Amino acid sequence: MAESAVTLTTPKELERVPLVTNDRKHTWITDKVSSIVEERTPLWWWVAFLPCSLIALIGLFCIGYQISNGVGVWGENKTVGWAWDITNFVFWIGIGHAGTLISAILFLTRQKWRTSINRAAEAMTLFAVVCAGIFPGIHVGRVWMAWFLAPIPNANGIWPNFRSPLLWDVFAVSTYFTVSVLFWYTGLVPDLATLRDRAKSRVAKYLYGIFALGWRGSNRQWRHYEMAYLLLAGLSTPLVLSVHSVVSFDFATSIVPGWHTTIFPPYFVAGAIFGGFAMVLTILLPARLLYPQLDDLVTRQHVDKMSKIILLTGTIVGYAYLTELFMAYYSGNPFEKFTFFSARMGIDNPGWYAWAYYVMMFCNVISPQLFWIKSMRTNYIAVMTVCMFVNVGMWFERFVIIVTSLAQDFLPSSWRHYSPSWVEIWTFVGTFGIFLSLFLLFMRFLPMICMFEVKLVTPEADPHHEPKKEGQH
Amino acid sequence: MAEYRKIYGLGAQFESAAALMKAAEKIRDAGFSKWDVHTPFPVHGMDKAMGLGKSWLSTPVLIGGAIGTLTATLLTFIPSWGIYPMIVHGKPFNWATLPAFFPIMFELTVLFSAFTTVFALLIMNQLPKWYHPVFNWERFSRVTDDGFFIVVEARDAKFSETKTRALLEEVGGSHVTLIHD
Amino acid sequence: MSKRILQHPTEPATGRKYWRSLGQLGDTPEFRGWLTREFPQGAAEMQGGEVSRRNFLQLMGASMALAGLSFAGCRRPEKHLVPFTRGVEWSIPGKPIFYTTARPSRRGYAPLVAVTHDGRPTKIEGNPQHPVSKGATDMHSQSSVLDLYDTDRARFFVKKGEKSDAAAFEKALDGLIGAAGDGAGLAFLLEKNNSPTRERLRGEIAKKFPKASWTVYEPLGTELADEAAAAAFGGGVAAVPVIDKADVIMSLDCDFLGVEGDVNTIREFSARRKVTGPGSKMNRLYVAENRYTVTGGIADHRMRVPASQIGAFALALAAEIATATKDAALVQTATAFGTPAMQFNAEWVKVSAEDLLKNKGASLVLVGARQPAAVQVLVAAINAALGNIGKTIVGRKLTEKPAQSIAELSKDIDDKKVKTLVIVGGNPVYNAPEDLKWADRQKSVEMVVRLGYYEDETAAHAHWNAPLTHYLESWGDGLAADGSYVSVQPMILPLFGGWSELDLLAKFAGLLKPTGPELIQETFKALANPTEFVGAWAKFLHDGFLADSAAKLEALKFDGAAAAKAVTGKSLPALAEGAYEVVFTGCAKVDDGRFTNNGWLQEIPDPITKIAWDNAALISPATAKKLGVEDNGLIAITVGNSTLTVAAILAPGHAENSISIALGYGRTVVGQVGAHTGFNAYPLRTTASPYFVTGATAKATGKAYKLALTQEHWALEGRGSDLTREATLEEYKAKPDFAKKMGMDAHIPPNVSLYTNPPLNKPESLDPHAWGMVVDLNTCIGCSACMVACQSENNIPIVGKEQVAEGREMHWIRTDRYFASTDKNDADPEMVSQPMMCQHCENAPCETVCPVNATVHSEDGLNVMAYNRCIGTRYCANNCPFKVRRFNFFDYNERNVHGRAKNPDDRKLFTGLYEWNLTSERGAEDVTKMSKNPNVTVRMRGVMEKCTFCVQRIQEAKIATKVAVRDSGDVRIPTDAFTTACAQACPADAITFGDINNPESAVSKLKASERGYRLLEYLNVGSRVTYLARIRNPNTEMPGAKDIGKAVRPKQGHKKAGHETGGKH
Amino acid sequence: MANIFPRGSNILPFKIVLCGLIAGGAVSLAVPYYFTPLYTRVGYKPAQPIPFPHDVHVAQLGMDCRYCHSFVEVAAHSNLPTTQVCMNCHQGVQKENPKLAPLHESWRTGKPIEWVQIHKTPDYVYFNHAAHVNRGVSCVSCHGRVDKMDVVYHAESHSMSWCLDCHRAPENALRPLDKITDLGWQAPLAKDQTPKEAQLELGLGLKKKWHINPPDKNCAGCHR
Repeated sequence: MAESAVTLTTPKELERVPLVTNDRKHTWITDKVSSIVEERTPLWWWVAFLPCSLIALIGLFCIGYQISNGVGVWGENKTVGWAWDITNFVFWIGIGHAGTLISAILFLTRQKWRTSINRAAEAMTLFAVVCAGIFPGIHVGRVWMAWFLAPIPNANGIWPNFRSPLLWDVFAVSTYFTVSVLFWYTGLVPDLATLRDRAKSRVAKYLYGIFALGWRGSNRQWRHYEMAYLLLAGLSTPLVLSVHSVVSFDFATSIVPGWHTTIFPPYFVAGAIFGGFAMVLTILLPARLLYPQLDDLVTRQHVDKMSKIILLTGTIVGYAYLTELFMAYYSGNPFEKFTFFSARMGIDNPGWYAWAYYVMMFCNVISPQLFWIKSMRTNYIAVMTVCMFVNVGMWFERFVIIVTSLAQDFLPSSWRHYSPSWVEIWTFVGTFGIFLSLFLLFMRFLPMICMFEVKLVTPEADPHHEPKKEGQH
Repeated sequence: MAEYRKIYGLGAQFESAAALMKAAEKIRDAGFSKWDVHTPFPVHGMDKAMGLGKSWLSTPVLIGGAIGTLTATLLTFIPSWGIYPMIVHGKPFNWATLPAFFPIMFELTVLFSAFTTVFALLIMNQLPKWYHPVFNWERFSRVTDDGFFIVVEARDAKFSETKTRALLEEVGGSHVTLIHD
Repeated sequence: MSKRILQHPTEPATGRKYWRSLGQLGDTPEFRGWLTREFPQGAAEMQGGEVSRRNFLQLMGASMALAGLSFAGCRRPEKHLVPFTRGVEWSIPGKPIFYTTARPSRRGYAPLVAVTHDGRPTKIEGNPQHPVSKGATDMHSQSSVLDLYDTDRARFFVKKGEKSDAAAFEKALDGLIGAAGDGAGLAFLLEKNNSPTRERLRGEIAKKFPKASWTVYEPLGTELADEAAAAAFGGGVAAVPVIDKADVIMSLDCDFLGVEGDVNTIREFSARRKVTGPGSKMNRLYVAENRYTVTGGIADHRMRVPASQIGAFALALAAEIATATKDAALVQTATAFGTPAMQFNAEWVKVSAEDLLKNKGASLVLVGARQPAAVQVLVAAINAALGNIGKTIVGRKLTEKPAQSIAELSKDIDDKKVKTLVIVGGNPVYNAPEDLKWADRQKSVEMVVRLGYYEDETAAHAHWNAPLTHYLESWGDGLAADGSYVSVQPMILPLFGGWSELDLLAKFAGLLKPTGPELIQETFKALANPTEFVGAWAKFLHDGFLADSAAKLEALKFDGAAAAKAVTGKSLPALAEGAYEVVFTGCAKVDDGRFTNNGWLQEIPDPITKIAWDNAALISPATAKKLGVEDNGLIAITVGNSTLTVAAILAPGHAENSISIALGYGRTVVGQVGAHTGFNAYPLRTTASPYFVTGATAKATGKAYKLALTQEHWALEGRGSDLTREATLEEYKAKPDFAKKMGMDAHIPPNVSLYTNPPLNKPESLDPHAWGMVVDLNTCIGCSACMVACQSENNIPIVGKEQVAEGREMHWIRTDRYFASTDKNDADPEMVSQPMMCQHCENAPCETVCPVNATVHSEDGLNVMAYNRCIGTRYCANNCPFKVRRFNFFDYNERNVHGRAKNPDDRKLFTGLYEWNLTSERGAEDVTKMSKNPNVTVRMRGVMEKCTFCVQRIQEAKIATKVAVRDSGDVRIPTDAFTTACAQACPADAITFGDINNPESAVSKLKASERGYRLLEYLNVGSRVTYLARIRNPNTEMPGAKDIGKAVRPKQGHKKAGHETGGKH
Repeated sequence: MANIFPRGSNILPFKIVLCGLIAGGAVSLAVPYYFTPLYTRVGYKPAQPIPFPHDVHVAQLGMDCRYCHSFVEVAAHSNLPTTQVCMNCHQGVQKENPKLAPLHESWRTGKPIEWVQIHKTPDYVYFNHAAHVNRGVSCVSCHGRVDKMDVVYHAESHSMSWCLDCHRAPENALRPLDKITDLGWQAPLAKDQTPKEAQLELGLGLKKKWHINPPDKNCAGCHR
């Protein structure tokens, strides 16, 4: 776990803004966070959940429809073999980066402010990865043969192609999902024990009890627990960077102009953090509005810090966009130049999807610049607006990369427009339904904020009389 | 609770993490070994206060990770180089094809490590253990809220119901209670 | 057994049984009903007098598993193997047998070889021994096998819409014949066909019914050419161009490589485009035409002229030539015309005329059959003045006696002279000139007996419609384009028990209905006069033609006076200001509408417009602007009282104020395939102006129609120097290896690999083969015959118009067609065609991305595709720089595209909802299944597919070699023993396939050509397909000659120079 | 709080893990055994409409495989004999045997005998008999000792990896061409050789001499 708090020895002028405002006590934290789960289901929850689950069902119907009919119900064609499916996949997997990033990287970098948002962000990660996982699953022509992807010894004596970026994807995404679940669940155990101990109904007691695994907060357990958490954070950090790198390999290792770009891994990772944080804020800000009791835990400081990260990563992404253009120009390769300057920017030629490029540019590069202004970073409306732009922009980034590059590649004879079908659109909308439904269920049944970690960053958590201890963790 | 029950140990509650830490040091100094402190969150420095060393969880994780790397190496190389080499994109069958396998080697390393971490954690913490005598103590449910406890087990050689109760009260424990199994 | 060996029994293969379906074991009532239809009593015994040994033939080969799904075995369903009860002569289960035959067409019979598997023809190839075919075929021959298995064929004898049977039909005929007396009131309406047996039967009928009339009607006939030939050269003789003798060819609106040509003309032309080195001589082609045709596309100089200006153009040309040659006959003929307005570049005419004059006796001026006879006479005069008669134009005696025209027949009907009208084939209700009001006239005839392949528009107004047999089901004979006598022999019994044309005519001639080849044998005896009949007849069938039977050349003499007389008083067509001309063209795919129900042809994109499943009004971009219409916009064209609303498409290189519409679409009574395809332009045609009309008006309707294009984008985007390399002959001579250093290849550094690639086969290895292909862009005209050949060979499904519009056509080989121009507003862009198929890259980018190893490389250099391994990620297609991979988005083979919602409006609501979902009927019809090649897997939905270099042929050849060598180690396949379907079909010999490890093979020799280049070399994909750069042979003195080829291969600045407007259809 | 779970629940994790291990182990052993061609195909021995004893015809009467399966050397398919072929002998021999009633019935009516299929390759596999039997692969390699079978059964697994085993090491199967249909034939033993070594030596020699190079990486060898 992080270094001991240093409040005592820190000079007054350097003292940090408290992470939990209003000097809340542990019981207060427990009560407030648990109350979300324990209180009667609020009306707004049903109002939110029912449409979301309905949309999710529509999405599931579309998936079933697509599987039973064939990929042809989408709008893809001989030239544009991937479109919304992989765009959505990369979009969701990108969003799925924020949670683990907050839990792992910010943990390793001792960013204590992460404690109040990491749980929700991790949950969001999982749900986003669930949504992401749907698309590569269903985009294949023969879903029922997808087990060929698994390296199982078989009577055919044939193995998957370990050189294929798509197989790397299978490994990366499934590993990422698995490790994220483990990480998330490990973090949940002490809080589940809290709920277990507070639960009134027998069913809840049993259910929380089962999943709390009999946690009793003993120091002999905490000792290993903290080490495990540290190790998982240490493992997740390269993992989270690798996942989007591997996803970017799908494109970077190909030869399609606009895909074949060496800067993709860092560019994709930055984009993923960017989009992920925007989505975290998109979810957290309304949640905070609905649960005013969380005000002291999720503070303006959090929003401010996350906005700063959005600004940083947005600028990295913008830089990557410019680098791409420069590389295309400097390569002198007419196919590359065409893809970037004509197909994407629409300069001097039919850029079929140039509008998407400019939507992307505005949303991802221009709109976050607002966060240079401090007042904007703490203005929830402004933050929410920018985050919505970023969500849209990041989807378009993937759309631009995938569809624009494919639609107009080497042989002009094969250039082909693409437009989505209703099935594609509703499948994508449906994943939002799945995502939000899962998140609402999570809010309803699991502690949205990691109570034990928040308690840990309160001043009381520090054994005052022990000034400084060796940082063995 | 009418019938006779085996004694598990003595529990005491403390006000704060700081108080607990001090008390723990004393219990440690008193030479107890089968005892534990229970806190709502990890209290830093408690390991030392209890006389415990660094967690050795990282060792199995290292081994697990190494097995992961090895598995991935074999998994990728044996089919692609050994039992079913196929001409794919004009790429070689030999060691030069290694870079293509890095992603899978990396992912499996992480996967195996993570699984080892979690399973080793469960084993080392003896979890899941849904029944535990301390749960018989009503007050103990506050351990997941704001309660700080020390529980000295009866199987400790130095355990004596009266002396230990006195010691716990002496180090600042309140609600000292006999916990039955 | 290698493919070229023609196996044939000494005895003709009649009595072949229809290969029956897997459903046979089910023995359903439907099936039994069908059985009785297929096997009329005693049908199996038709063996020309000899005792048939095949009358017990009941089932197909032993190897085919029949599905009897009883779960007797607990581990798997029990299936049965059903052998013949008695062995079938010549038949080895699973081995194909090759028979020669010939396909009738109005241009003469195409000599063919039919490949039959277990008694069912599956593939058509050209007859390699016949000089007209030399193994090549065209689109229509290739696709004819699908017509055989067309589910919409006329299956029943229909009397006034009621199902009847053959016996009743025969009885009805007997009644008619008995009542016909001397034949007054009996009229025959037939299609053009040069079958000697038909001529013989005509004679017999004329003897029996001297007053019967005989009418031949072809909507796209040659009557104007015949009229001109009669005027210029006297009657009874046809003027035939000898294209390979001409050094300079001028084509005036004559698409002699496309709809007005055949395999023979293409080969004769391309023979003179073969360039083996800088010293090679090439012919030069000038084309003046109103729209881009494949002929215009390959031309060295092309001029856009409205069809109505061709006359004026010919006159201007005649003037130039007359001035130079002082040829009296020409002067006489030319001056018989008035002076028309000339709306074209006179310089162009002048310089090209000089070129023709320089090549007197070795030049050739061709004129389109659509042009007025007077213009054609004038062109004959020009040829005569150029000394071409007897050299590049020869005479051939007409074998058919003249017949009356449909207009004359109409008049007879009006005069109540026709009581019984016998219509054989054709579809006059659909395609007769509008002014004849044929449908009404046909209805007014007392008795109309029709023998038709479909129950079509004409059948709807006939009293009797009897099913006509396919040529693969019937005996016949005919004359090939060179006049040689060819045989037509059946491969299979009539699937639906129809009658052939000869059967019906024999009936009227009072002969017994033939049960075998006896009619043909009689003709054969008369024509060949063999000393020993049995052997000669067997050889005739085996070879497919009678040796040395090509028509003798007739002396051809241009009769100046007669010609002048013929043209005197004839005015040349003129296009009034503000009016439009409408040109009715034959469709490269469905011809005059006879192939409308052929799914392969419908789905093949038009070689020029790349429209599939429709026709459209082709208009120039400038005319479109004037009309205010864009691609897919509907325009209303009015000619006289008829108005046609038709979708427009902007056709680069089209003449202004001219509208071209392909005939053959918009049929109303047609099968599922042809329904809802295109627009019927026949109502705009009249007897007076059957091929083009002037004075039409056109206006945009503001509505739109969805055309399905396989190529959305026609511009080269300045990539010609990378993709479609070319040079002029002079540049080529100056720098023979120009193609090696063009585009990116001019400046990219060599590709260096970090590692050594795994070894592919070396010439000395155990398997010495390495497959490669060469495509000669200099001879490829883009006719797309290869596409149909490939579709037929490789079981490529038809996907239907909606799917093509979605960009999901499945063709493994395609012909890319680009237009390029240096000036973005140029109305005269250049056209390039490029066949594109899997390049079988040695470092194939598609392979590495496949997660399941479904596409990998074989040691002999094939990029192989294992369908059963594919899960359909489509990643390989994305990573293919040539975009040759095709994905089965739906179950195209199992769910019949034709069986979709009948109302097209229903389909628009939700794409696919009605068409492909699981509740829709699954399984192709049995007849459709019969057309499949058993050696190629029929792919299911969700898998990727692509050109395999006809791997089934490669494997068969390898196996055949191994079987032949047995315990010898020489497993090399004999040089060029087989080839791919596309290469085999190509009439221009533009595609060559073979073993590049074998230095003797044709492909190895061509690969060494300095014109060779590979596409996108900079990607280091190492493709196995080499393209030979196109060489243009422009006349340097022609206007604009120095710009030729510039647009296709911009020197610098890849984007700017080759940039064209929009480029999007 | 009181303990809500019984004391015995603590043993549950061990039970679960133990059961999981046992079940997992069982599944991973059962699947390769029961769900692979080695189990699903080998031993398939359906009753045929006529109980044709191969052992009698081949071993006792000395008939060659190719008498009935006459096109095996020229065609991809190895045909079943036509009724006519059977009748060549059975017009006279065993005429009254009731077991042969279906044969005579077939001969009389022309209705073919429906033999039950035993060896079946999937539709996407293009196996060619001629390519094998003409190049030194005996019938026995794939069909087992049919000459000893009273009722024919599936002797080998015919799975893809089984095919590949031989395609990668054809020397284990190659034999002189005149021994192809001699199912009991074994490579002659030199001194101190095991039959396996003798076959290997012979096979390697033939492989080299005949340029035997079966497709082992080339999917298109069997899948077109």
